[in-house]
Amino acid sequence: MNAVEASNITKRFGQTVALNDVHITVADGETHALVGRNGAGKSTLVSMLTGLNRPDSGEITFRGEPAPALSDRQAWRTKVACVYQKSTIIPTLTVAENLFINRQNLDGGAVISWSRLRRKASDVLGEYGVDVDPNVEAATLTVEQRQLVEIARALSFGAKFIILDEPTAQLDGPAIERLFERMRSLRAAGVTFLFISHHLQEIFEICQTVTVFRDARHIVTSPVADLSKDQLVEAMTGEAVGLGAVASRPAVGSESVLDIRDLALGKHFSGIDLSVRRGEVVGIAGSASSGKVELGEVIVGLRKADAGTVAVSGKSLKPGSVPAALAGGVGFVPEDRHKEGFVPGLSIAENATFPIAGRLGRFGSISGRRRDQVAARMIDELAIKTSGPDQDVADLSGGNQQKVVMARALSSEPDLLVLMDPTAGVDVKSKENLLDAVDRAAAAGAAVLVISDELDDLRPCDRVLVMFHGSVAGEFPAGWTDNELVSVIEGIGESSGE
Amino acid sequence: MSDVSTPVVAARPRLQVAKLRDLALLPAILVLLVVGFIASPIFLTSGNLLNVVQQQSELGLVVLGEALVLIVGKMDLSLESTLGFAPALAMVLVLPTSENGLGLGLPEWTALPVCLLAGVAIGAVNAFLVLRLQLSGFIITLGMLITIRGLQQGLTVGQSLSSPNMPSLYYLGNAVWFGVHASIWIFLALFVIAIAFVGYFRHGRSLYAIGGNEAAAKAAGIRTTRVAAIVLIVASVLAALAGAMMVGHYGSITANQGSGWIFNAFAAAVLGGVSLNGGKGTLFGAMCGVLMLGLVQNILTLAHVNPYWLGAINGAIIIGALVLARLTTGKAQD
Amino acid sequence: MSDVSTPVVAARPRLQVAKLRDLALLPAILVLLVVGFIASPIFLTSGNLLNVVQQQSELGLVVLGEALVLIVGKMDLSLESTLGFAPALAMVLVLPTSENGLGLGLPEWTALPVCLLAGVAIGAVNAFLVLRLQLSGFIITLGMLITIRGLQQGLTVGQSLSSPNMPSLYYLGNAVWFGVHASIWIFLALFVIAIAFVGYFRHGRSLYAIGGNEAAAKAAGIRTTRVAAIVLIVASVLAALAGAMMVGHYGSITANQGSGWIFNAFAAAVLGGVSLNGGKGTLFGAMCGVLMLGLVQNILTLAHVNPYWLGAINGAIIIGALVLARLTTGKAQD
Amino acid sequence: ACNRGDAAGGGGDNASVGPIGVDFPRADTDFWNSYNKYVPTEAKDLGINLMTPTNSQNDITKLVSNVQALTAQGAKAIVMAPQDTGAIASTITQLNQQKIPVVTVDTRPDKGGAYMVVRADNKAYGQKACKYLGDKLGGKGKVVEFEGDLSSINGRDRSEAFGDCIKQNYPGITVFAEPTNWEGAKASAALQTDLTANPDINGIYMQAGGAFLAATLQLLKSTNHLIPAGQPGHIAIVSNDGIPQEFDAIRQGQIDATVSQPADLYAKWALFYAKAAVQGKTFKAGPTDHNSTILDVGGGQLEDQLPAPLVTKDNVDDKSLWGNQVAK
Ligand SMILES: Nc1ncnc2c1ncn2[C@@H]1O[C@H](COP(=O)(O)OP(=O)(O)OP(=O)(O)O)[C@@H](O)[C@H]1O
Ligand SMILES: Nc1ncnc2c1ncn2[C@@H]1O[C@H](COP(=O)(O)OP(=O)(O)OP(=O)(O)O)[C@@H](O)[C@H]1O
Ligand SMILES: O[C@H]1[C@H](O)[C@H](O)OC[C@H]1O
Ligand SMILES: [Mg+2]
Ligand SMILES: [Mg+2]
Repeated sequence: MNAVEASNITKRFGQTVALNDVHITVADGETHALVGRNGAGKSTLVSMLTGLNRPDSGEITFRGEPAPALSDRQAWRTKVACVYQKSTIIPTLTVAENLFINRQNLDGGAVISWSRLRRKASDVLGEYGVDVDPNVEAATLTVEQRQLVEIARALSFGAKFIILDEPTAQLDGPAIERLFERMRSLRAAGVTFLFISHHLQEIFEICQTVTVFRDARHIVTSPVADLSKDQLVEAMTGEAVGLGAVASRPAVGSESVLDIRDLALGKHFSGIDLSVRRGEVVGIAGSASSGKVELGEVIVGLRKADAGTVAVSGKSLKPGSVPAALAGGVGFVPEDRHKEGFVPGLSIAENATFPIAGRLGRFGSISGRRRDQVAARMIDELAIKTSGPDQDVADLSGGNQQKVVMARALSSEPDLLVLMDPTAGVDVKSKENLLDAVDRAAAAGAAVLVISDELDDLRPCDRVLVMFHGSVAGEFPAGWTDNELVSVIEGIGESSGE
Repeated sequence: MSDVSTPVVAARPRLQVAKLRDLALLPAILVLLVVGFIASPIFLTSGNLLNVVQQQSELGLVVLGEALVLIVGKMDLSLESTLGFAPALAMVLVLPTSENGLGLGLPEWTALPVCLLAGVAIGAVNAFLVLRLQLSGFIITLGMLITIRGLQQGLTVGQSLSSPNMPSLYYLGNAVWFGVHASIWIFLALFVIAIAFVGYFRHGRSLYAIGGNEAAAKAAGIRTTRVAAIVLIVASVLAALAGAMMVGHYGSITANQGSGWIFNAFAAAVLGGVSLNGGKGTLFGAMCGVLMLGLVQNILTLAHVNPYWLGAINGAIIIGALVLARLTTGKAQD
Repeated sequence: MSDVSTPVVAARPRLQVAKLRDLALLPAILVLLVVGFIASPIFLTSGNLLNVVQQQSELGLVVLGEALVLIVGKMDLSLESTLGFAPALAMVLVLPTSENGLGLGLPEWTALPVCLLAGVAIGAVNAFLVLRLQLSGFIITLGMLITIRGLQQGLTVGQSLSSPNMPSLYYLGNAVWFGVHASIWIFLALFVIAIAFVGYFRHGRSLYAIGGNEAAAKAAGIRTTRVAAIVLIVASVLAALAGAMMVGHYGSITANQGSGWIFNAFAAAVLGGVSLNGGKGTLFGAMCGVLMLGLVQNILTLAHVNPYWLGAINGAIIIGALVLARLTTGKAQD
Repeated sequence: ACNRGDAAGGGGDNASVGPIGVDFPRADTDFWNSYNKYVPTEAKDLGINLMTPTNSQNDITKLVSNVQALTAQGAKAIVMAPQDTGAIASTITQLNQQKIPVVTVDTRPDKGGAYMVVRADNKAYGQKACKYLGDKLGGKGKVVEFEGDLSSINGRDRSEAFGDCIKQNYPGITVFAEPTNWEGAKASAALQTDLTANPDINGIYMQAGGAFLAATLQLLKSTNHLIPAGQPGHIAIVSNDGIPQEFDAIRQGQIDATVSQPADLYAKWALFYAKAAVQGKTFKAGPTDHNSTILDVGGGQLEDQLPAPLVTKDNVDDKSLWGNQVAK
């Protein structure tokens, strides 16, 4: 029996063909990976498989039965649970209610018992190791917490078939591990998964079968065991693999660009001192609670430090002011692209050029032609899959939106680049493009701070600092091994290079 | 609203803030009660306070409807016209031509059902235009506001309607139950029912989910269109019921009955913390908003403020109440 | 790379749709022009059409202001009171008590500057309350609407103000430049400037960014609070200027000048595709909205519709135009 | 092309005069509804080619654009009732420049230029109401006054005259002046509050029965204050407008008096003067043949002040009152 079978699915958005006659079959009880480059059509397929969108043509069956009518939402819910790539958390409701949305009357009783709901919510959150208060408004959660709540919700549902669209893109290592443990035990209990991720090692870790889409088409479906990583990448990109050939950068300069003295912010971190020199790429690793993201946000002015100073090229930045930071030569990628990364409704060109809008024409005017030129160059350099610079960012695939945010950070050719989780949701090949762009910026003299727990992001760094509970727990020059870094991130190891 | 019953230990501090937000108007209302008492000793008598509730009861039903519509993330401006049109339609269908009716001779008892059915019909048209055709709710219901008021004007040739012989329609706005006006009971009962519904029932909660994030609500299995349609219809029926209550209360329906009310309805709802962006605010807050507006009017009347400066003082009090609510809850408003 | 970035040629169609959306009202306006011509041969004369533009010029400035405020994601209801208050203040300061003034004897030429400064002041108060104190824009500017209208009523003791000896204030609404009313030139010029500003200038574009996603705009280095404050002030000044134009156009200021206008201002802006949620719509659309409302009135007048059914027909036309716009662009509205 | 105003058939003259344009100020009080109904009938009687009337719904800007459209379509004269009397000045000036005479009804523009104003003395309304109530109450008591819209000259005239008169002649009477914007619901709420605070209120002056009567009676009924005239506890009520419903209320002893503001004569004489203006006739100040006087109210502005009699139980059945002529 197949948990789901979709055949001859085609879907267009205006001129864009998102899915071109694709098929996928997920057998009962397996964990099936779906991979492909950004914009390949994975999320579009997910929206068809969960009844949010109707395919232009094609057929979907669950365990041999035709899919329910689109309007019958309740029926769809009995077939499949899903963690969507785009958040489906309702910000104005509490975490507890979000967990049990549309089933608040837990056992079908008429009246909702809020005390019971809260207790069950605590249980569920505890079970998945999610450390959030079930009574807070979901709007106050961090991206990672939001993601964990979504995962806990989908898994707690009791569904026999669960789709996870990039659940791990915003999670730190231990959280990913917990998710996988959970998935394994559910699979043992007979649950089927469709799993989407750009972290290919995860595919090999928990999936049995993999399907590859490329350019809206189905390329291959195969047991995971029969494919090497290189073969997988080749199927995704259509090119022979030459991964890992990192271009070498000129030597790090001597003048320091970023100088941080004794920086502190509430319970997040304190006593941080850090200097980054011209051409230097410094990684900052750490778990979700390490304070690394908050540190980045203080540097770029999204938050105001309680104490300490941040100076760029010798000039102190006005605390808590993004305009001051940008004027001081900072460019950055914020952690949450939906919140701070882009303005939906505006074009790629416009979103990518906000920081340099003043340079695109005379007397504060903007030359559309020059803006489109700049944007077209970025689209090319970062391999953004789009119909052109005029496309609304809201219509891009998740990974391509992330690239637009990266383009915005690079646009001003900043002296200091601060990148928070810059490759979240970006496919393997595009990740290379992004990291190449970082290299080029560094080579051109920028100082770069990469804040991430993605080992691939950290590998090209000249050195990596590891934060643990608000202070620097270790520093590693290039050439570290995954294990030593991870153990310090998780607070169980000693730093090697201090 | 999710924090209404038993407290959970860990939740203490946040729980308080959430509750505070719902109660944001209470300090302002308290201040008003004190000011009112200073302005006139009559103010705090139960007779006067019941007057205030009675005077606000019709607006209250419109606010209840509008608050539900806002929570589900939509808008309905046409409620203010429904208020006049629904009872006027019922009356012209029943009344003889000598009393400005159409002389169709419908039996008298049909008046109230016809009035409420008119509400259903208008709500359904709104739902069709806004949800099916996906037209902008603001402008389409503004168009409906103008159209429906125009229909009333055309049907009644601009006349106001009144008749001593329509007990069914005059009853609700006039009757006294257990020593208190029926309209007060109706107002309180409907609010209590609605508060319970959106607080303790899955379908009621779905209003918040839809208003908070419609795509997510849909993904969670909620029939968003159907729920929104029902809410739009219920709101129209509430407005029609309020119109019926007005007939008995004021003795007639004028061609411009309800004109300008939608402003007050929005004001009361938003004052009470309901957000124009959907998904936020409580019906209890909206009820406080209605009562507050009524208290302000009542105090201004009792204080015999110079009529030329009345408007300025009225406005200043509203702004003051908002600032007070902001200071006492410490929360930004939207 | 060949597989990722599809050639730019493919962008054409999307561009078209975006443009179509801005032009959504044009088919409706075209239909109106035809209907108008059938209704009366006078309709398509340049004299009549210029009348329509002149009649809409003051509302047009208010719509321009409100559209800017909506695009930046805020709301300002008080514009309709500013329209009357600002010129009234200027007049009472200048006029002698015999002409209902305060008799302070300010020189006549100060009238227009005082009027515009009153606009600046009101905008600044709004900005303080909405942006600094973070009070709900809808309800706080509704409070301001009531307060400012009340101030005018109090200052003028309900009288309307007019004076033959105030050329500076009467000039704009009265003058004719190159054979066409000055108010028409002003209306067109301000719209052209504003369209260019929000379309082709960095600071103008930032309005869309702030309205679309304020946090992202902030992260992109836009001083969101400052920009929003300036927009609120500019909108108030535009309303004050519109008020000054009304003085010359209608010969006086009445105590309820502008009453109900804010509804029409929202209607015109939203009709033209501006979203109440911010970040969306064009000023060209808003301008089409103003003109459309004027054309509808003009045609209804010329067609000698039965005055009792006028409202219903008016409303039906608005709804029809929306449906037409929806059908021709195929885009959902909000 | 095909929709000019109807040619009025019948009438005295064979050659009808016109076309004449009429703008209704509003259609939301029963007083104005009556006026609006009289206009076409009177026009027919006068042999006037009447264009389809427009309605400016209390909005001066609508009035101005209506007038522009009427003249664009060839109106030879305009009859209007600007509820807002300051704002209309420049429109009248413009019309005069185009040699289109204007007759205003009910209100007088703040500045001159109208060919004729057809109106009644609104100050006298207030005074009549004051005298009647003052005498009825023996100069003692508490009176609630429903004020009209303060931005309307009629509302202000009635308020001022009533207030001044009470102050001068009946110092023993306290007046609670309640702003209502001509809205019945506002009047009802204010009265309810006042009655609660002052159960000894013994008089009411409502400035427009067309707007306030139904709501007031309903409130008095539900609070057991509707006691027929002559019985102890009766609240003396003087109204204004003279609509049929007020007459019924007088007959039933629910209210005591009203000022009959002649809706029929407003329509008749306004059209009469409009016709005369088109025919090039001129008028001078002085008494008329229809029991009124034309006054020069300043700057050569002529105003025909029609009689507006006080109606009480004694003359409520007078057939000549317009309120007794309409089928209500
Ligand atoms: N609503 C929409 N309107 C227009 N185009 C869309 C829309 N949704 C998706 N697309 C387009 O469809 C294509 C497939 O998008 P999809 O989101 O399915 O990609 P994906 O494989 O999930 O990518 P990622 O790995 O970045 O999440 C993209 O080119 C995208 O731009
Ligand atoms: N206020 C006035 N001042 C001076 N002359 C007046 C006045 N009112 C009417 N007249 C004149 O008196 C004459 C009679 O007017 P009236 O309206 O009574 O005529 P009518 O013949 O009854 O009207 P119709 O022809 O419509 O039946 C008219 O010639 C008119 O010019
Ligand atoms: O001007 C007033 C008119 O005279 C009548 O009393 O109705 C209310 C107002 O329109
Ligand atoms: Mg995706
Ligand atoms: Mg991460």
